[in-house]
Amino acid sequence: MSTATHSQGMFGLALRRFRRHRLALGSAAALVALAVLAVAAPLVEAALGVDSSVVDLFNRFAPATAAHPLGTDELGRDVLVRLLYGGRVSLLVGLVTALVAAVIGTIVGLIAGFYGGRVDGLLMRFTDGVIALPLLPLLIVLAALDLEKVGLPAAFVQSENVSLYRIIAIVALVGWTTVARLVRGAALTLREADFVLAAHAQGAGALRIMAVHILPNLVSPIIVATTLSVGSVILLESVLSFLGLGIQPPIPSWGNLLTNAQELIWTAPALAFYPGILIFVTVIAFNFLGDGLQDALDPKAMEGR
Amino acid sequence: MEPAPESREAPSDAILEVRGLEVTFATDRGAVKAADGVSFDLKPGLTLGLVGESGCGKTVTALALLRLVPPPGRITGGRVLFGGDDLLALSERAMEDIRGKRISMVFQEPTTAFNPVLTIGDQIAEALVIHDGAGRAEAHAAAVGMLEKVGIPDPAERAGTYPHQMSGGMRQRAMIAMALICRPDILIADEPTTALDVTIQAQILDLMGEMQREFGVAILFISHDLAVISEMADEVMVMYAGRVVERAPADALLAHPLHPYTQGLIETLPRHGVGRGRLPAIPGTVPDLGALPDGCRFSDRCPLADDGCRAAEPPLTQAPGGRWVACYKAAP
Amino acid sequence: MTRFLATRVAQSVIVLALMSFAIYALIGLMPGDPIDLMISADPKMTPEDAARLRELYGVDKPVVERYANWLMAALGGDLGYSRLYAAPVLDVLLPALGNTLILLGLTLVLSLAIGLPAGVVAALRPYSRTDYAINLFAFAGISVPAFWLGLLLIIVFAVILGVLPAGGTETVGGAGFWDQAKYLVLPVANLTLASVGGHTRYMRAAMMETLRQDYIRTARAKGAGRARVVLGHALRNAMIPVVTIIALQFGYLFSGALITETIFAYPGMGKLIFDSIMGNDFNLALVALLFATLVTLIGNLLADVTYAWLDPRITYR
Amino acid sequence: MTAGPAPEAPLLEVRGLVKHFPAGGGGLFAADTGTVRAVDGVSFRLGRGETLALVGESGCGKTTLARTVALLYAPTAGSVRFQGRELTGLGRRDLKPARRRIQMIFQDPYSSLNPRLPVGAIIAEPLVIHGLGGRAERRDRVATLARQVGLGAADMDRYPHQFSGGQRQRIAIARALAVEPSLVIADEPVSALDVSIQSQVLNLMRDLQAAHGLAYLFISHDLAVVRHFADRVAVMYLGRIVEEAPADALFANPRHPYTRALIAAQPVVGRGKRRPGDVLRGDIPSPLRPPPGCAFHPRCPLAQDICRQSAPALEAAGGEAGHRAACHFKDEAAP
Amino acid sequence: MTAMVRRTAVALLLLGLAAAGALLPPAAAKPRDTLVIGITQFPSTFHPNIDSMLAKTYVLAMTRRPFTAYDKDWALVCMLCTRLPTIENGLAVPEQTADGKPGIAVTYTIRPDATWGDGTPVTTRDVVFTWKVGRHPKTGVSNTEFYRSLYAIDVKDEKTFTLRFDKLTFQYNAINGFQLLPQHLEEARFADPMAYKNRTTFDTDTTNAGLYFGPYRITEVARGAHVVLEPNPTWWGGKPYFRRIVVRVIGNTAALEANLMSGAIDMIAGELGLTIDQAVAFEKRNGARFNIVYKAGLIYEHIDLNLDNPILKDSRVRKALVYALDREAISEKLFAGRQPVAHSSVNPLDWVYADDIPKYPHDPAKAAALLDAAGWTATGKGVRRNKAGDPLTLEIMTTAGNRSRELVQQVLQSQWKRLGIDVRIRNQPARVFFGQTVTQRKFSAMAMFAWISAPEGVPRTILHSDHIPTPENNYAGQNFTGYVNKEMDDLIERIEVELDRKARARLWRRLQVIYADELPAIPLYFRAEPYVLPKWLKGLEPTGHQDVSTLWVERWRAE
Repeated sequence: MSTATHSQGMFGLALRRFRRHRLALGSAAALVALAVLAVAAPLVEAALGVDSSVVDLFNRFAPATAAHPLGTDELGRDVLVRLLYGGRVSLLVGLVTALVAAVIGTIVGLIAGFYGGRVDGLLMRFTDGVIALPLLPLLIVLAALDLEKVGLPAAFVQSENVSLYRIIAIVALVGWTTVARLVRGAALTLREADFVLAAHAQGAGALRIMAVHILPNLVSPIIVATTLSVGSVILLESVLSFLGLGIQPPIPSWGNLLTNAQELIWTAPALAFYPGILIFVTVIAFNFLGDGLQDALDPKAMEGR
Repeated sequence: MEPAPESREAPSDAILEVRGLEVTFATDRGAVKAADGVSFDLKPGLTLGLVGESGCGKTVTALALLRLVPPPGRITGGRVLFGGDDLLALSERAMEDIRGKRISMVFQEPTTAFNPVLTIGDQIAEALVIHDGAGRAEAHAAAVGMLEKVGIPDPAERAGTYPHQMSGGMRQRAMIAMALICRPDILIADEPTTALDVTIQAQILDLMGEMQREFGVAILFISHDLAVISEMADEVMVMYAGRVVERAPADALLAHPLHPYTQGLIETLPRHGVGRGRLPAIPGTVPDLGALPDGCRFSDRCPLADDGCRAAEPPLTQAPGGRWVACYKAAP
Repeated sequence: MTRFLATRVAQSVIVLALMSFAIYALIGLMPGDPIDLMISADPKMTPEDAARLRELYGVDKPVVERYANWLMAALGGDLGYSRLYAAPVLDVLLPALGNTLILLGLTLVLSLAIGLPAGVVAALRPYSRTDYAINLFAFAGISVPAFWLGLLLIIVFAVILGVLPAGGTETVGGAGFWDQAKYLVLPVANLTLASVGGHTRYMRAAMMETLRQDYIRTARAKGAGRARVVLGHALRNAMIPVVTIIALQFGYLFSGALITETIFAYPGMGKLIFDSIMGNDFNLALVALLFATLVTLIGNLLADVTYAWLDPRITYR
Repeated sequence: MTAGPAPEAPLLEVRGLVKHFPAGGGGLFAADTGTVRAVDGVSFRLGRGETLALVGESGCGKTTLARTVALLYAPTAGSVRFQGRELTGLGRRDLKPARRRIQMIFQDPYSSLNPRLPVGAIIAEPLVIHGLGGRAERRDRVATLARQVGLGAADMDRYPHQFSGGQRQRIAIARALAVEPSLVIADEPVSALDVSIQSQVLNLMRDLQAAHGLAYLFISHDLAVVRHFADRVAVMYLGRIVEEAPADALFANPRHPYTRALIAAQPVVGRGKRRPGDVLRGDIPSPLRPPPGCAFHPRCPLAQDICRQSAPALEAAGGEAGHRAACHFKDEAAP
Repeated sequence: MTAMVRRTAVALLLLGLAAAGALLPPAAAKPRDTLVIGITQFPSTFHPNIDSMLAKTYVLAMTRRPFTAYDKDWALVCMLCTRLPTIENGLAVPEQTADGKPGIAVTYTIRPDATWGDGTPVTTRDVVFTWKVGRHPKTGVSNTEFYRSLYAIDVKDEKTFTLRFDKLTFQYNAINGFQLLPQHLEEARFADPMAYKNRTTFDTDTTNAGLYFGPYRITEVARGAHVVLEPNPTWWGGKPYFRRIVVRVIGNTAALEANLMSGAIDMIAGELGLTIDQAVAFEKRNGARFNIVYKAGLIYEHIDLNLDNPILKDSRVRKALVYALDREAISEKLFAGRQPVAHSSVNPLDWVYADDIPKYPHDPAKAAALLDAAGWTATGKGVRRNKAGDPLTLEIMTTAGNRSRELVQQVLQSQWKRLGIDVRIRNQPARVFFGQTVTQRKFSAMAMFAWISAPEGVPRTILHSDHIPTPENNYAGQNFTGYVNKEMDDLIERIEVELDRKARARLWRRLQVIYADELPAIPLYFRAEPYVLPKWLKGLEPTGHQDVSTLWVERWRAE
C-alpha cells in the first residue's frame, strides 16, 4: 500500500531540473569561484607577495607581470587583488541587501496576504506607493541624508564603513517591494488552501499558520526573487558609485573601481574593463542562476506528470 | 509488442479508423507511453464512449487524433485514417484544415477553454472565418444561429458577451455551438460535463444527443464516469494505463464485462440495491506509467492474476458479439 | 469608468501630498543649506550676509513651517523659484520634462517594438537556439552597467567612428529635426539596450504561460494556424501581465534616464533632479521629484486603462 | 470537559444558521456591491455515530455550511450547539476543546496537505496544536493512526507529493482522527478520487466510524455515493435545506421537485442509452440575488403564483418519521 | 569563459589604441569662425552680483568688464576705467570718515566709448544704481561687505565718479568685483527689492542686448546645456575674431574628453575642465593634436588640521606629518610636475612670496624622530602608540567624488602608514563637506581642500583668531583649524593697512615664516589649471588667478 510514487524528494527533483539548466549551472559555478576568490583575497595577496593597500608611485599603470597578473592601477597597486577585495564588498553588499530586502518584503507580504482585507489594502497601497517612487532620484536624496540628524550615534556615522551600511539600508528600504508583492500574492492563494483551513479548524494561531504552513511554501519564489535581486543590487551600487554616492574609497567595490577608472578609460582602458566585466558577469550570472532556480523550483513543474 | 488487430476489422462504414496509436512522453525518468497501441473506429451518427481513470490515456488519445498532444509528448506510432488520409502523415497546414472543420472538439473546462478576451460570438464565428473564408457579418449571423440551436436564450445579445459573463452550463452550450458550427463529421468530447452540476449535466447530455441526431456527427465521448458513458455511448472502450483493455457494444459491456478491470469498475460503483455496508473495491492504486508491472499492467491489482499474466502482456483479442478484450482470464 | 478615474485621481493626489511632505522632510534631513554652499564659494561672505540670505531664501525657519508655506503657495499656483537656475521652478522643469519624455517615449516605443516580438519569438520555441540567443541578449542588456555601456557607445560611435554626437540635444545653430534626431540616437540606444531585456523576458514568460492555457488548445482545435493562435488569441492575453510590469517599470525608467542624461549631457529631468539635490535647490528638487512621481502615477493609470481595454473581465466601477 | 451533556441531546444541533458574505470590493475606496446569502436559515440535528449527508449543486451553500459548523466562519446569525454547548460567540481559546472534537476532511487531497511537511508531521499536527502527548507519545500515536488508515511506518518521512490521491486522502483522514473527534465533517471527500479508489476510501471511512463511533457530516453532490453512505440526507438549494429524510425514504419517495429533478438527472449505469426526458431547465440563480418566494420557483415545473410570493417552510412530508420538505406542493403526487 | 574575457579585453584595448592614434581629424574644411568651449558646470544665474560661481564668471567675462582686474602678470589694470587711480597719481585721496576712521576717496572715469549693447551709454547712473542694489539687504547679493564699506559715491558727471570707502587698505583701488548693472533695464525691476533676484533681466531675459557691453553678448541660452555668444556691436575694443562662441556644459569629464575627441567641442576651459591628472594622461596620448597649457595659480591645495585635536595640538606631530610626505613625488608622478609643491599659502608667483621660510622636504627619519619625541613610539611594524597605549590614528576627509583628491589622499595614507601613522579616510559629498563639516569644524583631524584667492590676498578670515567659526558667532569665519596666534592677528591687521610695498613685503615674509613654522595646515601644492586647446587657437593666456582668461577673449583667434 505504501508505494511512494516518486522515489526521490522534492529537493532531488529540483536539483535534477536545475542541473539540466546548463547556463544556470555554469553561473552558479562562476559565482562560487568568484566568491571563493573574493573571500580568499588576503591569501591571493600573500601568495603574490603584494600589499594592495600600499601605494607605489613608481610603478603606476604597470603591465601584467608575475607579481601583478593584471598589472597595477593609477597608484601602483595590484589590480587583481584590488578587484578581489572589491568583489568581496560588492558581493557582500549584494547578498546582504538582497537578504534584508527579502526579509522585509516577506514580512510585509506575509502579513498583507495572510490577513487580507483592510490590512492588505493598506499595505499594498503603501507598496504601490514605494514602487511608484522614482527610485534613483530618491536614493540620491537618501544617500545625501545627514545620518546624525536622523538620530544615529556620531560614532557610527563617522565610521569608515558607514557608506557600506548606508547603501545596504537604502537599497533594502526600497528594494523589498518585489518580494512583498510576490509573497502577498502567493499568501493570498495559500491562505485559501485546504491545508491552511485544516490548521485553522484545529485552532492553530496566526503565527503558527504563517510559520509552518504558509512561509515554507513561499521559499522557492523568495529564493528566486532574492537571487535575481542580488544582481540588481550590485548594479545599483555601481550606479550610485557613478553618481558619487556609493561606497566610498578607500573601501574598494567594483562600482567605485569602475567609476574611478572611467576617467582613465583613455589611459588605461583595462582598469575600467575589469570591474565592468566583473559586474556584468556577476549580474548576468545571478540572473541566469535565478532563472534556472525558477525553472527548477517551479511548483507547476514540480507536480509533474 | 503485439501487432495491432487491424487486419480482421475494417468495417466500411467507419469514418475514422485509429490503428495502433502510440503517444510517448519524455519525462525526467525516461520515455513513458501514455497511449500504447490504441485502435478503434468511429461511425457516423454513433457514439463511442471512452472510459478510464485519470492518467489512463483518454485525453492524450483524443488530442492525438487532432495532433494536439502537448510537448513533451509526441505521437510515436500508429495511423489515424480519415477520408482516405492518414492524419498523422499530413502536413501541419493540411491538418489545420481538418481541425474544427472536419473534426472538432469539446473540452472539459468551459471556463478555461474560452479565450477570456474575445466575445463568445467571435470565438464561435472564428472557425467559419478560418475554414469557409466567411465574412465577419456572415460568420457572426451563423454564430448567433448556432447559439440559438444549442438553446441559449437571447442569442444575438449573448454573442456579444464575454465568457466570464456566462454560467458554466451556458459556456458549455456555447462550446458545443463552436464545435459544431462547421458541421464536422466527428466530435471529440473530452469529459464535457465533468465540471458541471448534475442538473446542468443532464441538459448538456441531452443537447449532445439532439445535436448528434441533427448533424449525424460521430462522437468520441470521453469520461471517467461510467454512468455518463452508459447513458451516452453506443459502444464503450475501456482504457487502463495507456492501453485499451476492453471494447464492446455498450449494453453488452455493462451487462457482462469481460475484463476484470471493467468488472471492478462496475462493481465498485455505489448502486441502488447494493445496500449500505462495504463496497467491493479494486485494491491498490492507479499505476504510474513510469513504473508498470511486468506482463499485464493490471496484474498487480487483479484478483485473477497468475504467473502467466505477469509474464507477458495480453493482446486485445476478439470475443464473441463484436467484443474485444485484453485478458488471459477473460470470462467467456 | 468615470468613477474609477475619479477614485484614482483622488488616490494620486493623496500619494502626491504624502510624497511632497516626505520629500520635504527628507530634504530637511540633508546637511547644509543653499547658503552654506554660497559661503564655500565666496570666502568673503560675512555671517551677517549669511543670516540675511538665509532669511531671504526662507531657510531659517523649521521644516514644517517651510513646508506649510510652500504648500500654501503651491496651492495658489506658485511652485516657487529655483535657486540654481534663477527662474520659476516650472520654467526650468517643463523643458527638462519635455526632453525626458521624448527620451523615455522613444525608448519605450523602441524597446517594446524590439522586446515584445523578441519575447514572443523566444516563447514560441522555448529552449531552442533562437530562444537561448534572445535570452542571452536580454540578460546581457539587464546586466550591463548602464553608464559603462553609455561610455562605450560614446567611444565607439562618437569618437572612433565619429558618426554620432557624443552628447547634448542639438548642434548649436544647426537646428532642425534631423539634427536633433541625431543627438537622440545614442541616449535612446543606451536606455533601450538597458530596458529591452526586461521587456523580452516578461513577454517571453507571459507568452509561454499563455500558450499553456486551455483556450490556446481550443483555438488550435478550431484549426487556427500558428499566426492566428499567437496574434489573435495569445498576444492580447499575454499582454495583460506585461502591461502591468511595464507600468511598474516606469519609475525605473526615470532612474535609467538619470544615468543616461548624465553621460550624454542631455538636459532632462533626471539630471535636473540630481543637480538640484546636489546643489541644495530645495524647491526644484521637491517639485521635480513630485513630477517624476506624477509621471509614474499617470503611467500606472494608463496601464490600468490599457489593462481594462485588454481584459474584459476587469470592470472599473 | 464540563458537565456532561444530557443523554438525549444530539451531538450537534444547528438552528437557524445564517452566513452572509459581503460581495466584491472591500478595498480602500470600493463599495460593497451586495451580500452573498450563502447559508440562509438552516436547522438540523446530528446524533452520535450518525451520518448526515448534505447534497446539492455548486453554490447551494453546503460547503459554507460545513465550514461554519467546523468553526472556520463565524455565523451571521443562528445557533450551533455541540454536545449541548453553544459554540457561537465563543473566543478562540474557548473554542479549542470543541475544535478537538470536530475535525474536517477536504475534497482535494492535493491542497489539503501542506506539501512542505513530512506526512508524520502532518498527522501529528493536531496533537501539537492541542498540546497532546510528548514527543514519543505522538510518534506512537502517529504510527498507530497510519496503520489504521493503511499506511506504513516508512511513509511518515515522505512528503505528500510522493503519494497518490487516494493515499493522500488516507493521510488526511489519519490527521482528522488524531485527536479522537466525535464529529468529522467530510467535504466531498471522494469526488476528486478515481472511481476505483473512491470505494476504498468510503470503506475506510465506514470502518473507522464503526471503530470510533464517529458521526459524519458528509457533503457531496453525488447522489449515488450519498445513497450508499448516509443515514439521513438533507438536500440544499440556494442556502436552504429543501428536503430532509432518511436516505431510503428520500430516494424512494422524494417530496420536493428539486430532489426529484436531482435524482432524475443522475446518470445510472445500465439504464440504457439516454432518452431526452424531463430535464430541469435553466441555471442555478446567483445567491447574490435569490428569487423571491420559493427560491426554486423559476426552474420548478410545479410553480404557481404562491411559490413566487411566499417561501415554503420545511415541514413534515411523505408520512415517514423525520421526512421534511419545503414545498407548497410537497404532498401532491409526483408528476 | 576566460578566453572570452581575454578576447574582449584585447578588443577593448584595441579600441582605446584606435581612439588614441588613428582618430579622424575634425572637419577642417569649414572656416573657423566658431569656437566651442567645453566646461563642466552651468551658471545658476547670469546676474553678475547674485551668487558667485565660476561658470557664470567665465561666461560673463566675455560679455562685460569689471573696472579693474589683475592681468596675466598679476598686475592690477584698468578695464572699464580710463586710468587706474592711485595715491601717487592723485586720483586716490586718503581721508577721514565722518566718525574719524581712516578712509579713502578714489576717482574713476568710465571709458567714454563704453555702451550697453542696446546703445545706451554706460554712465555713472549705472554706478550709483549698482551700489544701491548692492547695499540693499533684501536683494540677495551675497557679499555686501564691499558695498557697506563704500559709504558714498560722488558723481562728477556722466562718466566720472568718486568712491568713498570707510577703510584704507593697500588694495584701495582694486574694485574687481564691482560689476555694473544696467540701470535703464534693471531699475524698474528693482522696485520690489524682495522679488528682485527672481525678476532681474539677467535671468528673465538673458539674451537682452542691453545687459552686456563686452566684446560678446549672449544670444542663446539652453539651460543646463549651452550658451551661445555673438559679437556685441557696441564693443569699444578690438574686433573679436570668432563670429560665435558656444559654451557647452558637459558635467562628466570622461564625456567631456570624448566630446573633444569627436570634435563636438574645440577646447576645454582650464578654469572648469579636466583634472590635472586627466590632462596629463590626455597630453600623453593627444599632445600632438592639442596644446595643453598648464597654469599653476592661486588655488592652494592643503590639509586643514584641526588644532583642537589632542594629537595635532603638538606641533612636532604636525611637522612629522609633513616630513613623512613625499610631496615632490606626488607632484612628479601624479601630476607630471605641473603642480608645484606649496610651502605656505602664498604662491611663488605672487610678489610678496618669500623663499627663505622653513620647508619640509621628504625626510622619514626626521619624521620618526619627531614622533618619538612627541611620545608616539613605534611598536614593530604596526601603528605608533603613546604611553597611554592610544594609537596614532587620525581621520582625513575631503570631497567625495573628486578623483584627484581621492587619489592623493590614498597616497598620503600610504606614506603615513609607513611611519606608523594610521590615517582613516572618510569622505563626503561636497555639499556636506563644505556645507557643514568644514564650515562648522566638524572634522576630527584633517580636512583636505583648496583655498582660492586673489593676488596678494590677505588671509584674514583664514588665520585671524577672530574668525574661528563657533556656534556663538553663527559659524562665521574660515579659520577652520582653530589657529590662534597673537602675532599673526597683528600681522594681518598691519598688512591690510600698510600702503608701502616694501614695508608690506617684510610683514608678508614674517607671516609666511610663522605659517610654515606653526603649520596650522599641511601645504600640498598649488593646483594647476589645464587648458586643452586646439593647435590653431592663439591668444588665450591663462592668468592663474580669479580673473578668468575670457576677460581677454577678444584677443583669441584661429590660425
